[in-house]
Amino acid sequence: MGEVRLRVLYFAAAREAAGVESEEVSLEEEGTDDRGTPYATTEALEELLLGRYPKLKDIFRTVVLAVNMDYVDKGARVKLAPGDEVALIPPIGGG
Amino acid sequence: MGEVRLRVLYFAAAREAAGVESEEVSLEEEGTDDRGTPYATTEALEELLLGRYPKLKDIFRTVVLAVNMDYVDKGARVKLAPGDEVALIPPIGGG
Amino acid sequence: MSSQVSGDSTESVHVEVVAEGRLSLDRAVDWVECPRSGAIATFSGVVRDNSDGRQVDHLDYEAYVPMAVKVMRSIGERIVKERGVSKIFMAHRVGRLQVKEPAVVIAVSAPHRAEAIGASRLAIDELKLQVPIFKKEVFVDGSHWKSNRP
Amino acid sequence: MSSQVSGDSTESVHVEVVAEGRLSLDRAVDWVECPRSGAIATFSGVVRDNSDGRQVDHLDYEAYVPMAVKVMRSIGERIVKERGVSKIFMAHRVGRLQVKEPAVVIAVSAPHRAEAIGASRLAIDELKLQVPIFKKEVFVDGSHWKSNRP
Repeated sequence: MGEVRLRVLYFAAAREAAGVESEEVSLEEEGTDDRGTPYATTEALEELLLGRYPKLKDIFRTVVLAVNMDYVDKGARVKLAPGDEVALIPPIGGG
Repeated sequence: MGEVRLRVLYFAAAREAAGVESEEVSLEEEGTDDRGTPYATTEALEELLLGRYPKLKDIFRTVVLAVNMDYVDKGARVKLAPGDEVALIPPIGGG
Repeated sequence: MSSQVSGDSTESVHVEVVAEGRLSLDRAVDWVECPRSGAIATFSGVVRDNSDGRQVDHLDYEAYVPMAVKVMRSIGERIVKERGVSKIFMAHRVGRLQVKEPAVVIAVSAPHRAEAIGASRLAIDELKLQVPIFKKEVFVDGSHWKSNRP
Repeated sequence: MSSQVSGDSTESVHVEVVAEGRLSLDRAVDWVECPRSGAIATFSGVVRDNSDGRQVDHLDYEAYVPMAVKVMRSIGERIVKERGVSKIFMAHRVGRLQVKEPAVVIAVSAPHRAEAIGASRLAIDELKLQVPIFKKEVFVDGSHWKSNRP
């Protein structure tokens, strides 16, 4: 089976819960798209991160993902390709 | 009969029509109020000014009076006491 | 206040009619700033280079100054009292103004943005309706008094 | 742009995330000024000395900077396209801010006041809803991340 390597960024409360700012993460390929590129999913990524960083659980309900700087609807299952950048975005407080 | 002396101010288009910036105007007393002070009326004042400055007629429809810095509703008949300040206010254009 | 400025100032309302010099937005903002107000909204009315398609050379503003100050102050006081605003600053220029020069500057501070922005809109709307200030638009080919009312 | 500023600029939209120094309202207004726009509205979000009754010592802002710039720019572009606005400038500070320092400055120019003021309100509302910037309120006795959503 192939591997999907991703870059994961942690902000604010997510960084404090995970204790890390950014890291490379590798997920198992769940299939390949029509151009043969392997993909994984945000669902698998969430499972991995929650397992790896238990403290994330407390705040995960309020964390939204952004894939390549586009928000992903909470709970939506989105495909992830090698090299994608996924950010964990806690509640925002700008302005 | 008594006399009611007023100070009349002309602004913008009213000044240009009347050709004067401010002047003392004297009106005939139309009566005295309960404290015995003689009064005239805005109606009499308008008649006097329209007679004196024919060019005012063209713009008078759009001119509003202010007595002692309080607007008078267009066409309202208001008493004027000696020493009152009456301003001719053409359409305003501030801001 | 310098001879060029007629105005009035209370703890939360400052108004002025200024005969010369460029109105300062910074000064307006500094005046309304207060630690408990997190939102500051401002509005500037700036001389445009055209009006109804005609090319403007400059504007001449004139005011019934003491009444203008009086009305501006009553607008400010009502806004502070009724709109949850902390402080309001209103300044209007009279005399000759060139294109791009500010004719009016309004600043409002409030604890939250809705009150600050809403009040700045109300302040400029009321000013244009009530304050005895007169605007002569001078074009390259003539001039006329311009009313706020269509 | 200096190393302290990440941003993006088109002819009518300028956005920036600034790591250091005080945001300048004058700079924002100068940027949006244009001869055919007679109305300039601004909004500044300033650090308050209290939040929900607790005394604030300072704020720490953090941002997913490239995405913040991207989202601010798309907000600006939509406002120019849909709201009859001539130009819009949006700047947000990150890093440590003291009380009374501006965290965000927005300026909008338009031919008329309704569009300018309306757009400044829309811009700050959208920014607070969408832009990935995070606010940590540091009190004299503790701190917490503060969300815009109640």
